[in-house]
Formats: sequence, C-alpha cells, structure tokens
Amino acid sequence: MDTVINIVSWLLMTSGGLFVLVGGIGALRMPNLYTRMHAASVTDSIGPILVIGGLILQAGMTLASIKLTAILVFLLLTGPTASNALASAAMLSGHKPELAQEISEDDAV
Amino acid sequence: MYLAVALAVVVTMGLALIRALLGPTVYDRVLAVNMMGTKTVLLLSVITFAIGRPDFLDLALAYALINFIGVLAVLEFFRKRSELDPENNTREAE
Amino acid sequence: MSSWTPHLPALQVVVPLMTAPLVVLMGDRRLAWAMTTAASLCALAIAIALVGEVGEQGTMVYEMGSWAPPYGIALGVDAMSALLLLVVAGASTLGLLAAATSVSTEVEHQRQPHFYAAWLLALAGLSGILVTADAFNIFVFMEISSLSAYILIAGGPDRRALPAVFKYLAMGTIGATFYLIGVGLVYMMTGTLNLADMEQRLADVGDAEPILVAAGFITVGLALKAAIFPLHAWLPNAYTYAPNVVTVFLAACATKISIYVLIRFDFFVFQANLTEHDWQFSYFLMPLAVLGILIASAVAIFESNLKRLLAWSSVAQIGYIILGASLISVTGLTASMLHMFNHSIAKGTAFLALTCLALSISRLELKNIGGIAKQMPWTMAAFVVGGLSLIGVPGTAGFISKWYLISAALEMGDLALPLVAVILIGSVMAVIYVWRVVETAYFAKGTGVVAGDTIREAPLAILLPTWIAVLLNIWFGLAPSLPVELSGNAAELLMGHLR
Amino acid sequence: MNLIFGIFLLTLMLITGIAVVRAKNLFVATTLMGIFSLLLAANFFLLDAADVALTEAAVGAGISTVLFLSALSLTAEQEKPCYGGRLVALGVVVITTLALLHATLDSPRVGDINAPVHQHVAPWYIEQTPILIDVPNIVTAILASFRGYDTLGEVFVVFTAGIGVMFLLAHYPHKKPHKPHQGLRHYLIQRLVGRTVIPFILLFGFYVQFHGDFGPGGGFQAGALIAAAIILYALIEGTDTALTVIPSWLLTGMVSGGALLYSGVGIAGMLMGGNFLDYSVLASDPVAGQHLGILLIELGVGITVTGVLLSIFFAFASRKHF
Amino acid sequence: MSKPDLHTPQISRLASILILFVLLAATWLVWSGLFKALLLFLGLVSSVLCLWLAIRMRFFDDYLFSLPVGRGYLRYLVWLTREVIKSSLDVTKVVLSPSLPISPRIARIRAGSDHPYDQVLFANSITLTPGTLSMDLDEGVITVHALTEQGMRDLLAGEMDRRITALRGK
Amino acid sequence: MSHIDPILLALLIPAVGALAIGIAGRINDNLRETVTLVTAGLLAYNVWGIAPEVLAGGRPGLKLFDVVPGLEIAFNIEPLGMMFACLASGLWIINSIYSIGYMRGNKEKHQTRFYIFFAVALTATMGIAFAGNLFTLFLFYEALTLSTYPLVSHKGDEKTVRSARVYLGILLATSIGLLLPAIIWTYSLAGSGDFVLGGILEGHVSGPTIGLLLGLFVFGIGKGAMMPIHRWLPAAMVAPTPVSALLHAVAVVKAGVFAITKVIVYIFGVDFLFAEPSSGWLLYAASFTIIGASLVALQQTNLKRMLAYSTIAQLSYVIMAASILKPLAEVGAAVHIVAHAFGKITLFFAAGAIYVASHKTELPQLAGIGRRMPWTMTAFTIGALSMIGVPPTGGFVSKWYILAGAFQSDNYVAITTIILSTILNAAYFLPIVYMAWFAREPEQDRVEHGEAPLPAVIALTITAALTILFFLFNAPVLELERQIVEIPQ
Amino acid sequence: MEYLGLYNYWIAVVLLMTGFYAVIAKRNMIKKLIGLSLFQAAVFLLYITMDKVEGGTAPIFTADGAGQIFSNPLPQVLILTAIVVGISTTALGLAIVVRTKEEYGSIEEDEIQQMDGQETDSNEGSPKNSDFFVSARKPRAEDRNV
Repeated sequence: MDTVINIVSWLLMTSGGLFVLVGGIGALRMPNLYTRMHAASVTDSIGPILVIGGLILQAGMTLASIKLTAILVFLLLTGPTASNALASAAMLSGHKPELAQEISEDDAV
Repeated sequence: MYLAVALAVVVTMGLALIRALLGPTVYDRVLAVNMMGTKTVLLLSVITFAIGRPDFLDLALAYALINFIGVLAVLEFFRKRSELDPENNTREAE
Repeated sequence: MSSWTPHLPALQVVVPLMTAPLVVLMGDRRLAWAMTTAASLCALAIAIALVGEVGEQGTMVYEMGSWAPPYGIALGVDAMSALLLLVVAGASTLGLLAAATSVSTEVEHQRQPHFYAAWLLALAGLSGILVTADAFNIFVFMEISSLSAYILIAGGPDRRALPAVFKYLAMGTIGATFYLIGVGLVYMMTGTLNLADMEQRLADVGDAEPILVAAGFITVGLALKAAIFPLHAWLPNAYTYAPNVVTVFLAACATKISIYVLIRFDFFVFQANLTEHDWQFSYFLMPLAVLGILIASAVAIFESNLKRLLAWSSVAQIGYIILGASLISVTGLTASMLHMFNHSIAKGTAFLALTCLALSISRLELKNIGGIAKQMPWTMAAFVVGGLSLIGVPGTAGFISKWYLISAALEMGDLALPLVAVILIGSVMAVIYVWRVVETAYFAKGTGVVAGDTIREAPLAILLPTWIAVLLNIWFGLAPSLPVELSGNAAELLMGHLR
Repeated sequence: MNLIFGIFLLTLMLITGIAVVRAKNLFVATTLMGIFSLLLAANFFLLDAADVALTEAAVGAGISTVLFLSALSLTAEQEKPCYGGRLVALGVVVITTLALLHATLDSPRVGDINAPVHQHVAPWYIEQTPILIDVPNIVTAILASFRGYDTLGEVFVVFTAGIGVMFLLAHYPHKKPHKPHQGLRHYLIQRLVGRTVIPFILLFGFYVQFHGDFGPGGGFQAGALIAAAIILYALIEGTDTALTVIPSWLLTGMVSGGALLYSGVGIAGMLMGGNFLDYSVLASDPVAGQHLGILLIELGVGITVTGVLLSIFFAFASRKHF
Repeated sequence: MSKPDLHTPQISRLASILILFVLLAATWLVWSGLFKALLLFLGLVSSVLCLWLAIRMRFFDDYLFSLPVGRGYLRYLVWLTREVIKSSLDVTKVVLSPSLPISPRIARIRAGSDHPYDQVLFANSITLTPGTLSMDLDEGVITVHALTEQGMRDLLAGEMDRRITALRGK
Repeated sequence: MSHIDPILLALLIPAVGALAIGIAGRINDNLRETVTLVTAGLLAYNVWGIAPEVLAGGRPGLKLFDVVPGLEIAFNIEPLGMMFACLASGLWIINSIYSIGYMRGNKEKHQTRFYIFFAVALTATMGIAFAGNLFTLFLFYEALTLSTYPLVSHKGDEKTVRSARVYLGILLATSIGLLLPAIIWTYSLAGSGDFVLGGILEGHVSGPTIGLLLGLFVFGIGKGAMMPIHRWLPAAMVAPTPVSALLHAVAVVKAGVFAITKVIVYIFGVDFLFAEPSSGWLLYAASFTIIGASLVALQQTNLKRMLAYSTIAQLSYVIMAASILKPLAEVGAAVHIVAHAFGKITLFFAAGAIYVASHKTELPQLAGIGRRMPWTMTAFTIGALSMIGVPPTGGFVSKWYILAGAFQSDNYVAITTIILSTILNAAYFLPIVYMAWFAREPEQDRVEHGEAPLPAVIALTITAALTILFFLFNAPVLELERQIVEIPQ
Repeated sequence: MEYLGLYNYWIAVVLLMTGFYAVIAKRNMIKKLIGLSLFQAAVFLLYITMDKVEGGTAPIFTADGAGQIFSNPLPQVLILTAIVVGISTTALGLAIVVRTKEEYGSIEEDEIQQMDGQETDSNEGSPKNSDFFVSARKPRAEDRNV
C-alpha cells in the first residue's frame, strides 16, 4: 500500500514539477503580457494541485495534510483572483492585448 | 524526489525572475512577482517535507496570503494612479 | 523606598518608556507636557540617586528577568554611565521646562502629544543605551532613540527640516547597521553578546580578521552616529531646522551617547585583546578629531545662521571629546568624559538662549539680532555665559575640561605641542564665532530686524530653565568636583581595565 | 541539498538585489524588492530560521511592499537620472566590500558545528529551555523571556515608528472636501474572494499569535498578519470603510495598550518581588509563571504591532494626493 | 441540498454567521492540533474575535457573503480539475512547440447565473483553467482572453457556465 | 565686618557694589554715583587696612575652595600684590570722581552699565592682585578682560566695536592660546601653581624649555603689551577716557606687567632664571619694545594714541627691569608700576579733560591750550615730566632703581635702552608741553572753552600732586618692595 | 569546497554593498530607502547564516524528536528584532519622504537642495515655512511680508 501511495505521489509531484517548469518557460517565451499570463496560470493552477496533492499523499491522514489542503484551497482561490486583478489593472491603464482576431460571440446576447 | 520537484520550482523561479528583469512592462514584472510568490509557497511546502518538519507548513500558508495582498495592493496602486493621472497611465517601465 | 534601590537601573529606562504610551493615550497637550516633564524629573531623580549609589557601591548590575548575564540581558551602571545619565536626564528636563513656552510656536497643538511621546522615547532610548551591558541591546535602544530623534527633528516648523532629517535617517541607519554588522562579526567569533563576556572570550580569538573588521565597522558606525568629522554631514542641518527645544535636548546629549558606546566598546571589549589596538585607535581617531576641531570651527566662523553656527561648533566640540579619548590615558579620558558633561551644559545653555530669542525673532540669522541685547538682556547674558563656557573661559564649566584636555595633551611627549596648539587654536576660533554673535547682539544697529517684530524679553517660564543652565555653567566651573570625580573614576575604570 | 538550493536562491537574490538598485522605475524597484524579500525568506527557511522566515515574509514581502506602494502613489514613480558622486560611492563601497570579504575568509564555514557561536550561550538555551521555561519553541523562549528586554525595546521601536508616522502624516494642513476612498469596490471578484478569505487570515493571525510557543510565530508575526488582513479589507472596501471597522481611537488604544501591557507585565514582576520582566514570580510555579508571562507579553506585542502597522497604513492611505 | 433562502435576510444572515463560526472553530482545531484547555479556550476567543470583526466589516449585511457548501460544488471541483489538467496539457503543447502557435482571442461572455457569487466562481474558473483568462467582470459580463482559438471555442461551448448555473439548483 | 576675611571683602565690596550700582542706576543718577564713590571708598579703606600687616611682614592668605583637587582658588597677599591693590583701589576713588565729571560732561549713554562694569573690573583687579596661585590669577585675568570689553566698546559705533574686537581678540587669544598652556604646563611640571618666593619650577625644568615657557608666559599675558602683541592697547583708546585712565594706564596694563613680574619672581624665581641663559631674550625683547613703541609714539598725532604707545614703552620698562633679574631692578620694576601709574593717569585725565572741554583730540589742535586750561595743562606737564623721569617726579625714582639694578649686573643693553628711551620720551612729550603753553592758538578751529568740569579738574590735580608726592615720600612703597626680594622676617 | 561554505557570506556582503551603494549614490529619496532596506536585509542574511548547523533543524522541539541537533536560536532572535527595527525605520522614512514631496514637490535630493539654495539666495527675508505649520505659529511680520 505504501509503495503504491509513494509511487502515485511521486508521479503527481514530478508531473507537477514539470508543469511548473513549463509554465516558467512559457512565461519567458510568450510574446506579450496576456499570453504570458496564460503560461503563468499553468504554474498557478495545475502546479499546486499536483504538487500539493502529492504531498498530501505523502503526509497521509495528519494535520499536515489538512494544512496542505488549506494552502491549496487558498492558492486556488487567490491565484485567479490575483491574475484577474493584474489583467484588470493592465486593461485599466490602456494596455491593449494583441489579438489575432476578435471574436465577439455574445454580441448577440 | 523532493529534490527534483524543488529544483523544478527553483528553476521556474529563476525563469520568472528573468521575466521580472526583462519586463518590458510593469505588469510583466508584477506577473513575475506573483509567480514567484506562488512558487515560493510550493517550494516551502516541498522543503518542509524534505527536511522532515511538516509542522512548518504555517509558513507556506502565510506566504500564500501575503502574496495575494501584495498583488491586490499593486492593483489598488494602479487604480489610484489612473484616477489621479489619467493621461499618464500608459507609461511603461524603462 | 530603599527596596527600590536595586531596581534603579531598570527604572531609569522604564519610567520614561512607560509614560510615552500613556501620553499618547491621554491626548491632551497640556497634560502631555505635564506628564512628560514629571517623567523627566523622575528620571533626573533616579539618575541622581544612581550617581549616589555608584559612588557608594561601584558598578551596579541588574539582571533583566532575573536571568544571569551571558544568557539574559544585564544592565550595568558605572561612573561613566552615571555621569552621562545625569547629562541626558538633565538636558531633557531643562528642555522640557523651556518647551512649555516654546513648543506651541513650532508644533501644532493637536500634534503635541505625539511630540512629547517621542521626546520621552528619546529620553528612554538614550538612557537605555547608557545602562545596558549588552551589545545587541545597545542597538535596540539606539534605534529607539534615533527614531524618536528623527521624529522630534522632523517636527521643526521649517520645511527644510524634512530633507535634513531624511539625511539624518539615512546616515543614522547606516551607522546603526554598521554597528550591527560589527556586533555580528564579534558574535560570530565569540558566541556571546554580553560585553564583559565578549571581552573574556575574545582573548581566545585574539586578532582574527573578523574581529579586526568588526572593530572597524563598530567604530565607523558609531562615528557616523556621533557625527565625528568627516561623518558629520547630517548634523548641521538637523540641528538647525529642529524645533528649538529639541536642539537643546539633542545637542546636549545625542551624539555623546554614541561616543560613549564607542569608548565603552573599544575599551571594554577590544583594547585589552587586540595587539596594537590602542595604537590604531589613536591614530585613526586623533587626526579626525584634529581636523574636526579645526575645520568645523572654521566653518562656524563664517556661518550666519545662529543655530547652524552652534551646530558646527558641536562638530568641533565632538572633536575635543574624541581627541581626549584618543590619547588613551587617564587624564585624556577624564578630559573626554568631562567635556561630554561640560559641553552639554554649555551647548544646552547657548541653545536655550536661542530658544528664548526665537520667541521674538522668526529667523535666527546673525543680521536679525543686531542690538537685541537691549530688549532681551537676560537672554543675551545667558548666551554670553554659554558662549564663554564653549570657549573655555575660566569660571565656566568649559574651562575645566579644557584644562584637563591640555594637561592630557601635555603628557603626550612629542605630540604635546601640536595637540596643545590645535586645542588652543580651536578655542581661539571659538572666541571668534561666539563673539561675532555677542558683538552683534550688543552693539550692532538693529538693521536686520523686520519692522513689526515685537521684540521683548522672553517670559520668565523659559528664562528660568535658561538661567538654571547658566548657573550650572558657573557652578560646575567653580565647583566641578562631581563631574570631575565621576569622569576621573570612569577614566580609571577604563584604563584600569586595560592593565 | 540545502547547499545547492541555498546557492541557487542566493544567486537569484543577488541578481534581484542588483536589479533593484539599477531599476529606474521605483514601482519596479519596489516589486523587485518584494521578490527579494520572498527569496530572502526562503533562504532563512533553508537556514533553519523558521520564525525569521515567517517574519520576513509577512513584513518584507507584505507590509513593506504595501507601504512602499502607498508612498509611491503619493510621490513619484520615476527616478530622475543623477550624475556625479558615483565614483566616490563606488570607491567607498569597494573598500568596505573588500574589508568584509577579507573578514569572511577567517569566518567559520556555514554549518560548521564547531563554530564559536555554537559553543557558548546557545547550547545553554537549548539545554535549559525545556527545564526553565518549557515551551517547544526555543526562539520564543529566548525572545520573550531570556532576552525579553530586547523585545520590549523592539515593541517600543515599533511604537516609536507608529507615533512618528502619525505625527508626520495623521493631521491635515487644510481640510479640503474629502472624496471618500473607494478602494476596489467595483472589482467584484476581488471583493468576494477577499471577503471569503479575510476571516481565515484573521484566524490564521490569531493562530500564529497563540501558537508562538509551539511553532514558528508569535506576537510580531501575528500582528503583521492581522494587520495584513485588515489592510486587505481596506484595499477592497476603501480606507474610509475600514476606518469605521477599526476606528482610529481603537488604533491609538492598541498602539499604546500593547506597549503598556508588555511593560506592565515587567512592572508586575518587579512588584511581586522579582526583577523587571521576571515572569517566574507571576505564578506560584516558576514555569507556569513563565508561560503566563510569555502569553501576556506576546499579546502585548501582537496588539501593538497590529495597531502600529494599521495606523501607519491608514496614515499613508488616507493622505490626500498632491 | 437545501440552501438557505437568500431572500429572507434575517435567517440567511444568522445562518451565515453560524456557518462561519463553525468553520472557523473547526479550522482552528485542525490547524492547532493541540488539545490543551488553554489553547482551546484561546481558539474560541479567536474565532469569536474573527467573527466579531467580520460582522463589523459588514460581511453579512448584503448578499455578497456566502460559503460554498454542498455536494454539487465537490462534483464541480472534480470536473474543474479535469478541465484544468486537460487545458494545461494544451498550453504545455503550445509552450513547448518551437513555433509557439498562439492565436490570442478576446470575447465577452455573459454568465448564466445572476448571483454574483456564481459569476465570480465562473470568472475564477475561467482564469484557473490555463489558456483562458478572465480580464474583467462587469454586470455579469466577463471579458475573456484566450491563448488559442481552440481554447476559446471550448469555453464558448458553455459547459462550464451550465455546470455553475446548475449548482444553485435552477 | 571684622569677622569676614578682608581679602574676601576686597572681592566682595566691588562685586556687591556692582549690583548696588545696577539697582541704584534704575532709581537715580546721583544715587548711582554716590554708591560708586562709597564702594570705592570702602574698598580703598579695606585694602589699605591690610597694608600695615603686610608691611610688617605678614602674609595673609585665604583658601576659598578646591575647584578640583590640586586646583584651588586661593589668595595670598605678598608685597607686590599689596602695592598693586592699594594703587588700584586708591586710584579708583579719584577716577570715580573724574568719571562723574567726564561722563556727565560728555552726556554719555549707558552710564549705569559703565559704572557696573567698572566695579566688576575692579573686582577682577583685586583678584589678580591677591591671587595666591596661577590658576586664580588666570581666572581673574580673564574676568578682567571680559569685564573691560563692554567698557572699551562703550560708544557702540562701528569703529569702536571694531577696535574693541581687536582688544578682546588679542587679549583672549593670547591668554587662551599661550598663557593657559603655560599655566597647565607649569602645573603638570611642578605639580602646583602656587606663588612661592624663590619659584617653584627649579629642578623641574631645564634648558631651552625654560625660555619657551617664559615666552609663553610673557606673550600669553597680553596685557603686558610686549611688541608684537601690543596692538590691543592703542585699539582700547576708543574707550571713554576714564577707562583709558584707570584701566589702560593702571589696572589692566599693570595687571599684565604685575602678572609677568609675579611669574618671574614667584614661579621661576629670580636666581633660577638668572642662572639660565635661555631666558636672556626677554631683556632684548623688552628693550626692543621700549625703543620701538617710543618711536611709534613719536609719529602719533592723536593724543590718546600717543599716550597709549607711551604706555607700551613704559610697561616694557617694568618687564625689562624684572628681566634684569637683580634685586634692585626688581624693586625698580615694582616702583615703576606705581610711579608710572600716577604719571600716566594724570596724563590721561588731562587728555580727557581737554576732550570734554574742547573736543580736541589731535596734537596740533592743542596749541595754546595751556592758557585756557591752566590746571589741566599744569598737571599734564607734571605727568609728562614723570614719564621722562625728571625729578622731582615719581618717574625719576623708578628709573633710578632700574638703572641701579642695570649697573649692578653690568647690563649695558638695559642701560643703553633707558638712556635712549629717555631721550625719545623727551622728544615726544616736550613739544606738546611747549606748544600748549607757548604756541598761539590756531585761528581756524578756535573754540571758546574753559576748564573741564570741576570733578575732573579735582581728580587730575590730585594725581598730579601724587606724582610729585611720590618722589618725596616713597619710603613705605620701597619698604614694601624690598620685601619682594628678601626673605620676609 | 573549502570556500563554498562561505558563499552565503559572500552573497550577503555583496548585497550589503549593493544596498549601501544605493544609499550613497542615489539622489532619489525612495530609492535611498529601498537601498537601506536592501542593506539591512543583507545584514539579516549575514546573521542568519551564522546560526546554521550542518544536519541541524530549526530550534523547535517536536513531540517525538528528542535529541535532535538544533541550529542556533540566538541569531534568529536578534534578527527578528532587527527586522522589526528595519520596517519601523522604513515606515518613518517613507513618511518623511511623503511630507517632503508635499512641501517641495520633489523627492530628488539634488533638486531639493537647489530649491533651498535659491531660497536663501533670492528670498532671504522670508522663511519658506511649510504651510502646514503656519497656523501653529504666531503671525509674524515676516510672514505678513511674504
């Protein structure tokens, strides 16, 4: 049982680490602010989910895993909020995104 | 194994730092700061396990929180600035 | 009451410290003044009691929280700290007595409770540095006193107080941080923070590089805080644009406390352990002291703003104090200690007189005080006495310390003549800058006085503290046995420590 | 492993530090400073200083950034180029650097167990804390009891800063019609998430406050966290609303009350026959007395720090713009 | 799945307060993990203090405060996690491909639910999924920025909005 | 009164007097002047009352208190000091009378301040006269400098203030810059600074150091007005004439040479110095000053300035006499202090009287003035003769002793100097006397005037009389001075 | 490896000096304060570096782990205090900067110096008091003249 949990948790953590790394590379490679934010959000969403998930498996049923859960919840709550805040701020100061083409699907709405 | 994850996180932090240094706009930098904040949280979580003292997770929790407030403060800063100085708010760093 | 005696070192700090939050809570400016003055008087009484106790039983040690010294923080009061405690508490009390009249013209009413709280904190911080025997605790209280000093100075009515205080803040923080680095390096090599313990353990380490560098950092850091030439850049403007009573208080004691720490650290920690440290100490500080005396006096001669003139004079006088210490002899250290005491009295008097003047004149420029002695005879007489004491005219306190300083310089063999010459040239320059003011006040026509400035003698409430200071000048000029004895004891202690 | 991480993080820090100084835009410098603080805190953590890491995170990355931003929005964002004086500065710096580097060559290596620091005083603390004070966190034991006087000083440093900022900024020269400060009221997402997390941040603050004996934390960190929570509230709801929640008289009371509580405990020790800040005499059993004393003074620290940080923040945030 | 009726303010307010209190107290217990009398007492005090502050902050005075309770949310979270993983892989592909095949798009999407809480959940879920980013939420209209056209299409398909709207049992 | 020590009393009387004058000045001018006179009278009574005891060989002393251990304020009356005190206190009475006439006649402002500081200056003078050690001497020396500053700058206009600045600057600078280290050096060498007959430095110091120390003392005591630090004295002539008369002919300058003499006699010791070649320069310096100052005086056209340079020359007589280092010369030095005091005060009184009556200050204006102011000019003539050293005036007595001392030691430099300077003195005084009595009054600035106010005339008559009387009755003074060089019985 | 153990110190020193440089060379007041923070932070690092013991752990006892090696707690205590001192100084400094901006309209030290210089040159009779304080002072002739 332990080995299974171990293997799963390692798997989770490693893939989490990889995603994080990808997000980092993306943040560097992307051409402008908004596209970079997409890359960054990889590190903010899937990264924590996988890494902390792995850690929870490691910790088992202890207080630590509850704290880890709290951290995860917190990150998932605040991460997007912060991104949104940043995007709004950028918009607010007239920072226009470069678009391939604008779709306004809900103009009909 | 923790090492590998931690290393990935640290390298990402390095990449974020490069982004923070490159800019080119202040928002890119803030983005990088935010990234570094969440990465630090991850790093700390991993390290607490790596050194076998999971009771220090409090730290990671505190970080997560502080980072959020920091970004909101930045937003508030921009909001105030655009209120005060509407023409000049497209100004970019460097 | 006698059961409180052992607690006196702690109370010296705690009384003003605890009064500060109370003052903020009360929020009424008159009450604030009254409480502050009461606390300051109380501190003065404690200081006097401590001087008595130290005279009787030598060094007093107090263990904070009842933890024994290397583990807990110990307080220690000896002759040197007792002497300066008197200075600090006395200057604060005199300044506060004058503040009753003066502060309202410079600090807005609703801000005064904060002002007085800052004053108390400065008092507590300075006293805290003096009583403690722990290297890190010195840093903490140094910061309390510095921060409150920044606040007090920033309270000045002129906008130029702000850049001045910012400069002070930047340089003061660098100084404190340098000190912290030095303490850290020493701690790294000894593992302790208690000064006495540190010295003992340093003996094993000896001349290790970190210790030498630490000595350098501590010296430079404290020199910055003490405004030792050429690190004095913050001082003139900070003193000039501070509220007048604040200048009285700070000019009398703030920089001296840093010198105190410098001397204490050097003699009680380094001197006995480092080879040739005395040599380095002397030859580092002596030229600075000499240059400080000469250059700062020269600048003072050409200064037309009265407060800045006195501030430059302070830089010069700090040179004397350092010069005395750099001789590393009993007489030299006695002179140094004594000059700390006497200079605070003299400078305090002079600045108090300026405070009186400021009540009538909005701009303390030389040209504005032409012939003012006619309208303000008591004020100007007080200034004259303070000035004479600065010069070192016999019969005033300043003379006694000059006497000791020259005696000490004469013991120096080859260096005697040049050093005496420097001291004397400095004194002569002091004659010039003091006399420019006196002469203008007494004999110049009142050309600069703006019509409409109603010049009349300052009210009794402020003349009283001024004249108390004047009398102190004369008293300690004629019967200086108390400070002489204390500084003599302190010097014996310092030098005796080296053997 | 620590070494590698350490070196990596330190190098990042170094880069950040230099970038901070080189940045011409002050906002950029401030945000980079935030990164720097985070990295520093992570380093502290690697170096086994959990309490310090927590403090640095709360203060350096959180409060400090907020304060700098508040000040920036009241002043200027761009640094003007300056000429001259660089060579002198560089000279001074190079000399000092060389001196310090020279000093380090003789220093004990990092982690060396035979270093002098680990031989004297510190072992005593580690040995005696369980006996004399009996709290798990040795740092707290030293902070609150063995070196409680330092901490008293620290509280008063904070108090002084609070007084100072209020003295300088809390009064207005001319009462102009004041536009109520809106904050992020129109940002629904932030508001809502903020509301959800604020009670938990507060709770976390209290948790840190009262678990200082057991884990990293204590009055100061708690104060910073609680203040951060309320600052968050002020950010999303506006300073004026926040001031109705925590009125300024309450702040003043907290600023003074905490400091008084701390020193009052000290005086109580004195009155009950011990020395100043001697907690052992507070209860019949010395260890229980220590516990009580530490609890009370940590509370004092927490109250003052919260009060002061909030006062400072409000002083900046409600200052009118020029 | 009984939800407190949001339109009877008194009850909902009290319920919210109670729920928050229980949550706070429980959080304290699991964070602390120490069951000493003193700490339990302090925990109680702390929870009450937090609650008091929250009340002073008027969190319960308007509809803006409510907490996610119910199994529906859990199910949604699981779904969301899957989405996140899926889109993460997409973004990873984009990032790692040498040509960086991005085609940024912007769209305005109206949230299906009127409830601000749901709107925020929607917006944040969008942001949480890599590849899409909510830039602004104004009167129920969310401005979305997408990294690729594919991502935008997926979003516009409306699956997420439907699930969120369903949560409140409409 | 008898239970208060008379020495203390000598200090207290003028000090209290100063206070009383201040209070009286607020009430009434006459009262103020009465108080001045009463104070002066009391002081003289008190001081002269001590004299018999000293004359009989007593050396009353008073130790006030220790400032710091080893540094005490102590007084000790020896003959030289006694004489100086008697001189100053006695002349203060006469000077006060004269001041009343002068100040009123000139309608000066700030008269109260004037009298107050005059009294303070007298306190300081008494302190100097009775000082028992170097420290006390220095204390009162500085007090004298400072208290005379307001008197010198009395007029308050720019020129006066500038001159007063020179006055104060030189005196303070020399005393702090040279005298103070000399004193401290002495203390650190000998362990004390007490005035002891025969000196205290013997055995503690040798070789060129002695010369250096002596130099520090001689030039440090700037009031001795040795060239090149004499500039303050002419500068001080901007003061009202009573100030020039009492202070800059008697009290201040005499305090200077008195102090130098005291240092030579009681600190170095005459015999010790005589045996030491490195102190020989003093004689040459003094001679140079005598000749130099006389030559400068010859070129002056302003009466008071001329008198000032004459004073410089005469002061160096005293120094030169002291530096001959022979007992007779020391007596001569002491006597010259007295003799010159009488003569010079007369001259100044006369100059002041002329100014009050006619507002003339320049020498050419004085032509024919003898006929308008016969009393004044008679007194002036007597004073001038005394300066030259013609019998039957006091000046002759002192020159006699100095010459005798010079011959005793075969000191030809001194002898030559005395002869040369006598000729020079005659050369600048006699023309004035001649002109005043015999020349015709110039037409263009003819002013109708008579004698000066009566108090002034009375005062100058008294001093002129004293100048002559000193020639006839100098025994007590000589007796007193002999004791300086001999061990008292 | 010999010198690798000093890497921490070296970084701390270089950072220290970076901050120090900013304080000396920069004229912008906020930049100076940032430099000051950097400077202090580096000192914190210097101290904390000392406390590390190889194989040690943070000095907090755990229920199970008796007999662990602990890192040195004392530098941590000191630095906790120092951090607080640092933020206090920074806050006060910022307050001063804000007031300076209000009074001078600039936070560049050289500009301010220039303004002060002009003030004394051209405009000697009139002290430029901050408008803040005028109300607190008695009205004086000089103010009326302005």
